[in-house]
Amino acid sequence: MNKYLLYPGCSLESSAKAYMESLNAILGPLDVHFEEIEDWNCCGATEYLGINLIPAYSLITRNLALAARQSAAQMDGTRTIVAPCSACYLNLAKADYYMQERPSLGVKVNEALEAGGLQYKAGTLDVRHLIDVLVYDIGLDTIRSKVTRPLNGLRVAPYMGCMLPRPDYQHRWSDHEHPTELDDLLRALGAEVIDYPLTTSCCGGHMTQIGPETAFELIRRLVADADERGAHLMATVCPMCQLNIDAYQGEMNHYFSTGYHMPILFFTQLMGLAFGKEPGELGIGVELVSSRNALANLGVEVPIAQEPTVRKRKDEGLPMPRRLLNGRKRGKEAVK
Amino acid sequence: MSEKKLERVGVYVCHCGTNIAGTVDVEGLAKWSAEKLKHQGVVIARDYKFMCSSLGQELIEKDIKELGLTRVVVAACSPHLHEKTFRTAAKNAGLNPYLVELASIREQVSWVHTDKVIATEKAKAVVAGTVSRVIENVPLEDIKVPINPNTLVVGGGIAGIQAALEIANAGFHVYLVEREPSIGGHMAQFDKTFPTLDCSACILTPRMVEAGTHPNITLLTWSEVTNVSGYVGNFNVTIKKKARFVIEELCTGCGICEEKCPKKVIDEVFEAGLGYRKAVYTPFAQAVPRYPVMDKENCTYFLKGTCKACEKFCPTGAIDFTQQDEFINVEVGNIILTTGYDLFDARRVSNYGYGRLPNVFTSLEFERLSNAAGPTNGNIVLRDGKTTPKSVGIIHCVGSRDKNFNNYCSVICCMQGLKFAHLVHERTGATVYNFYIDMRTAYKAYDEFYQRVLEEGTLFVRGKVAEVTNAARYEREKGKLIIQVEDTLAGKQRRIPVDMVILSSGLQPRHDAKEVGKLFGISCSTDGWFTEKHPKLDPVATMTEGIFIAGCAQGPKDIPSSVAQGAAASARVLDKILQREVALEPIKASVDQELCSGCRICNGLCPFHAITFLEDRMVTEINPALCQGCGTCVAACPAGAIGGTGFSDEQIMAQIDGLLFRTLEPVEA
Amino acid sequence: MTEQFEPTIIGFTCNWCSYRAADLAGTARIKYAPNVRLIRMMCSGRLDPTFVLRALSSGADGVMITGCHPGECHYIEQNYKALRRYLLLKRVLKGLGIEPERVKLVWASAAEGVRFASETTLFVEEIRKLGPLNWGKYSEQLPVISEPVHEEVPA
Amino acid sequence: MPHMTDERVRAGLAHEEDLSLLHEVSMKTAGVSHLEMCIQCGTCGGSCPVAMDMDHTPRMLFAMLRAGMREEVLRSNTPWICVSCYHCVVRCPQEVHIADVMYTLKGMAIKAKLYQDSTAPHFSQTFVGMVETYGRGFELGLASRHYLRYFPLRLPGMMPMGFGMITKGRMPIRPRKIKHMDQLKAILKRAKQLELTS
Repeated sequence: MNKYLLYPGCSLESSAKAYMESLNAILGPLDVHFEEIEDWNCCGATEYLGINLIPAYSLITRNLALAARQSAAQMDGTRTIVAPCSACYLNLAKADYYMQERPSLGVKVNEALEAGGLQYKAGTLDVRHLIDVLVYDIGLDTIRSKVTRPLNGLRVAPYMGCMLPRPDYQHRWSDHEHPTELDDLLRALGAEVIDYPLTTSCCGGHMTQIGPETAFELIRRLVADADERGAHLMATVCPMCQLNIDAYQGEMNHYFSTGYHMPILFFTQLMGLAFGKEPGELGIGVELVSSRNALANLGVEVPIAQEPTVRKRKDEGLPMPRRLLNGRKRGKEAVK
Repeated sequence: MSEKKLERVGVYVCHCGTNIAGTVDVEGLAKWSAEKLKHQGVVIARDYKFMCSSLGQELIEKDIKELGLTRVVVAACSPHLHEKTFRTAAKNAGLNPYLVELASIREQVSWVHTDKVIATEKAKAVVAGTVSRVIENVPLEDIKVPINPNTLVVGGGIAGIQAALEIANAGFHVYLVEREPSIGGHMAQFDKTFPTLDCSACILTPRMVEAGTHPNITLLTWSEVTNVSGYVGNFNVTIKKKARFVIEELCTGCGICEEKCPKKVIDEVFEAGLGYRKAVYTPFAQAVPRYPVMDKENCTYFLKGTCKACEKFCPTGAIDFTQQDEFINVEVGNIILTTGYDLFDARRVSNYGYGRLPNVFTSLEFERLSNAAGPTNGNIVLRDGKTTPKSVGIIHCVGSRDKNFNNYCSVICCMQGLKFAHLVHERTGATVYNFYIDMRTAYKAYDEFYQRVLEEGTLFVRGKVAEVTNAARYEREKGKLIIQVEDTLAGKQRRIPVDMVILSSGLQPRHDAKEVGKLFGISCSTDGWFTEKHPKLDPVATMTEGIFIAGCAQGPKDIPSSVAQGAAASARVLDKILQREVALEPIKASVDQELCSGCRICNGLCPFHAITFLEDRMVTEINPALCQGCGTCVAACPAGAIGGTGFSDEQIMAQIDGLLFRTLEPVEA
Repeated sequence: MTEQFEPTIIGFTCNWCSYRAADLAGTARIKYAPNVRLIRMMCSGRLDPTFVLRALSSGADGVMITGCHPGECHYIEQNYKALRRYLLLKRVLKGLGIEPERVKLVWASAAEGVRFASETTLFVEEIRKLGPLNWGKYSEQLPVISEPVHEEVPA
Repeated sequence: MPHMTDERVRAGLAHEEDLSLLHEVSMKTAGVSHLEMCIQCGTCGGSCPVAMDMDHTPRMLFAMLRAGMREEVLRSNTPWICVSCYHCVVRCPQEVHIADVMYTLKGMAIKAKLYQDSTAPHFSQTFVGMVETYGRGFELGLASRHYLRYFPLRLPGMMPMGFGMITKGRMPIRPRKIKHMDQLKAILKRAKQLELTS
C-alpha cells in the first residue's frame, strides 16, 4: 500500500469539495492511503507573496515543518507530501526549492518558524501533485486494471492548467508546454482525448476577482477552443481552474454575449466514473455548468440538483459596466 | 633543502597589464622574493608590465648573460600559455630551457581571488614553491623524432575537403575519412549560399571531384576511425571501412541498382527526413565517390533473404552480399579533425510546435525544400506537398542563446534567416517575417545583404518568439499558425497568423564529439565543441601535439570561416611536415639499475608497454621511445630506483616545502 | 565578522585535466577559496603517497588530489592507479591518527572549471570544520591569513 | 554553486544610482532573480496571456528598472495584472524569475502607496486578513466583501453564481479556523520583522 502525507488546501473544503469526495472515492480501489497534515494552514495562494515576502514563505513553510515532524514521528513515515491543488503544490514546492537556491531565505524563514517552535530544513520532503503520484507511483497499468466502466465515446479536453507544469524546478513533468500526464491517464480510462493546445494556458486565476474582463477573455479562449474541437467536457487537476471555468462561464457568456456550455470536471471524478462509482459519490452534479448531457454519452445519469438558471435571470441582471479598452473589440470578434 | 652549491636564480613578476597587478601587489611580491628567498639563491627579482613582450624577454636574456643566472622563475600566466616563450628566451641566452619554470599567479591567483592581501599572500607561496622547485631542475635535451609526411583528415565536409586539397597539392599524401557514403557534408544539402547566393552545388561539386580524383588523396567514405595510438609525427590509426556490399573496383556508378531496388526508405540524413531514398543508394546525384552503399538495416534481402534485384540487374556484377567490414591501418604524422556539427533538435522547444504542427519546418528541411535537386524540385510548399504558402515566419535563435538549451550564439542563423527570406520572397512572393533578438550580420558583404532583404519588403520583428500555436482566438486566425511575440520595438504583444514557420535551429556539437575527442586525446569545451590551443592566437591547434581542428567541430561558423580554418590547419600541418622532425618534451622515466631490486612491482603498471624485465640481469628497463612520461611507475617503485625527468621526487618535494613557506628565512630551528 | 581558521591546502593536479580546469576557472574568472596551492604533475598516477605525508607533516591541513574522470585518463588508465593508492593512503592516515577526510580525491576534466572551483571551496570548508592539523614543528610559524574570505566563498 | 554567487556579487557591485533599484528588487525577490541578466528579448511579453491589459510589458518594466524609473515602475499595473502562469519563467532564455519579481514589485508598490487602482491590492489584503485571522481561506466572506466594495453593481449579476455555489454546498457560510492560530500568529508576527538582505 502506498502511504502519503496529504495537504488538501482550503478549496477542497469548500468550492472544490467534489474534488475531495471523488479523491476519497478512488483511493480504495487504488489501495492508496493519505494521511492529512495535522492543523495545516492556507498556503497564501497567489495573494500573500505579493504583500510581504518572509511572512508569505513562513506561512507556506509552516505546513512543510508540520509535515516533516509528522513523517519523522512514525517509523514508516513517508517523505512525500501530496497536494491536489496546483496553487498549493506550486507554493509548497517553490518554497522548498527557493530555500535551497537562496539559503538566506531559508535562514529568515526558520527564524520566523522558531517563534512557533517549528523549523524546516529545505529538501527534507518531496512535494508532489496528486496526478504526479497517480501516474508515476501507482502507474497507468494499475489504473487501467481498475476500470470497470471505460469512458468510451466521451471526448475530453485535458486541461492541465499553468501552475502545475511550471516552473517545475524539480523537473517532474514530461513537458512545460504540452505535458502528457493527464492525456495518458484519461486515455487509460478509455476516454477520447482531443488535441488541446491550450492545455497549460491560464484560467485567469484571481483575475476573476480583481479584473473580471481580463479573466473572462482567458476563460473564453479555453472554453471556445475546447468547444471548437468538439470536446464534451474539460478535465482539470486544479480547483482554481475548475472554479473559474465552471462558476464564471455564465458571466463570461454574458460579457461576450456567447452561449458556450462547456462542463469541467476534476480528473478524479472521471476516474471514479471509470471505476464504476456513481455520480453521487463523486460530487458530480454540484458544478454550475451541468455535465449531465456530456455524461449521457456514457449512459451515466446525473441526479438533477436545483440549477440556478443563469439564462432566466440574465435579463434581470443590470447592464455590465464595460471598460472602453479593446475589451469590447475582443468581445465582438469572438462572436461566432 | 639541497646541499648543492647555491644556484643563481632570477625571479620575474609580470603585471600582465592589470590582469595580475590589479589583484596582486606585484612590486611587493618581487621585493619579498628578493629578500625572503635570497638564501635560496635568488640574486635578482624584477617586476614588469608585460614579461611576454619582446622587451620583457630581452630583460630576462640580459640578466641571464650579465648576472650569470642558472635558474629562472617567471611569475605570470599558466605554463600552458607561455612556458615555451620564456624557455625559448632562455635558450637564446644560452641557458638550458628546462631550467626555466613558470609560476601561475594569473589563472591561479589574480583571476580567481578578489582580496588583494590574500591574493598576494598566495602568490608569494606559489613563487616560493616554484623557486625551490626550479633549483632541483636539471638540464634536459629535447628528444627529436621524425615526422611521418602522411596526414589524416577526419570529416569530408567543406573544411575537410579544403584541408585535404591544400596538403595534397603541396605534394604530400592525405587519407580523407568520411562517415557518410559521400563527401560534401552539410554544404552539399544547401541550395544557395549567403551572402552572394551562388549555388552551393556549383561551387562545392568541383572541389568534391578534385578531392575524389587527386593522386595524393586516399578517399575513405562510409568509414570511421576506430583507434589512434602513438604521438605527434608517428600516429598509428585504425580505420573501419564499413561493408558497402558494392565492389568499388567493379562499380561504374551507373545507378541501375538504385533504380531497380524496390525498397523505399525515408532519408533522415541527406534529405533531413523530407525525402526518400532506396535501400541501395548514393545520397545525391553529384556524390563522390559515385559508387553506392547498401543499407543493411533496410535491404529486403538482408531482412527477408530474398530480392537481390540490384545483383540481378548490375551490369558489372559489382554487388557482393557477402562483403564484410574491413579494418585498415595507416601511419600518419598529423591529424586534422573536421567533423562538423549536428543540427539542434527543434522538438525540444515544444512551444514552437515542431513535430506537432505539420507546417513548422527546420532550417535544414527548408534547405532541401528550396533545393532544385530536393524532394520538391525547389518548390516551396507546405507539408501537404502542394500548397504554396502566402505568409511565412522565420524564427531566429532556436535553441541558441538560451540557458534552457545552448548558451552560445550559433553564428549562421541570422544570415541564414535572411537567405531564407530572400528565397521565399523570390519563389513564392509570400509575405515574409523575420523574428530576431539581435541582427548579427558581421563580415564582408553581410550587412549589405540585410539591406537587400529589407528592400525586398521582408518584415522584421525584434522579439524572441514566445510560441507558435494552432489555437485560434479570432476568426482571422482560423486554420493558420499563429506566431505570438512581443514586438519589443513597438512594445506590444502581437499575434501574427502565417501559413508556414521556419525555425533557424542552432548548431550543436556532434552527438559523439566527446567520444571522438577522447579517441584523439583532445578535450571539449563546456558546450561540447573541441577546444583549441588558444582562442585567438592558436585557433586550429589543440593541446595535443599533432592534432588539429577546423570548421564547425571547433565551434559554429559559416562556410568562409570553415574554409579559412581548413586552410589554416593544413598550413600548420605542412609546417610540421617540412620540419621533418619534431622536438618532444624529454619527460621520461628511467631505471637506475644499481638500485632496482627486480621486485617487478612496476612491470604491470605501464599501459604503453614501455617497461620490460631483463630476466638475465633480474632488473627492469624502460624504453624511452615508448614511455609517455606519466610517472606512475616512478611513484610505484619502492626502491626509488625509477627517476622521472621534469617531475622528479626532489622537484616535487621541494615545491611542497616552498608552497608551505618551509624554505623561508629563518629555516634552521 | 568573526576571526576564523584559514586552512592551508596542497592540491596535486593532472597536467591534462584538472590543471587545465584550474586554468579554465581562471579564464572564466570563477572565484573560489584561496586556501589551495597547486602542484602540477603529468598524471595523478605520478602521485607518490609520500608526497601527501610530506605535505601534511610540513604544515598543510589538507591535501586535494585531482585527476581525469575514470576512463578519461590521458595515459589510458593511470588515474585508476591513483585511486587505488588514494584508498590505501586513507587507511594509512587512519593508522597515523589523522582524519582520513583531510585527503580528498576529486575528478575534474579540462572542461570543468566550475566544478574545480566549487569542489575546492567545498573542500576548504570541510577542512575548516576539521580544524588545524598542527603536524610538524614549524606549523606555528605558518602565516595565518587574517582576512576572512566570505566574499570568495560561494554561499 | 559559484556562478550563482557570481550573479549576486555582480548585482551587489551595482552601486551607481541608476542601478540601485534593479539591485534592490533583485535582493527582495525570492530565490536568485537573475534580473540583471535580462537581454530584452521579449519572450516574457510575448508569452504573457494578459499582456493586452498591461500598461507595460514585463520586458519594458525590466528596462525601466535598469533605468531606475522607480515611480513609473511602482505605478505600473503590470504586476497586478500578472496571473503568475509561469509561461514567461520557463521560456525566459536567461532564467529570470519573472513571476517572483512581479510579487516583489507588488509588495514595493503597496509600501510606497504608489499604485492607483486599489482593487487588486485590497483583494490581496482582504485575503491575507482572512488567512491571518482564520488560518484558512474563506471564499464567501472574501468574495462578498470584495464585491460589495468594488463591484456593487455586478453583485446582482453574480448572485446566481453565488447562490448556486451556496445551495450546492460549495461555499460554506462559516469560516473554518485552525487549532493553533496562536502559533501561526506568532510566526507571522516574527516574520513581519524580517527582510531579505543577502
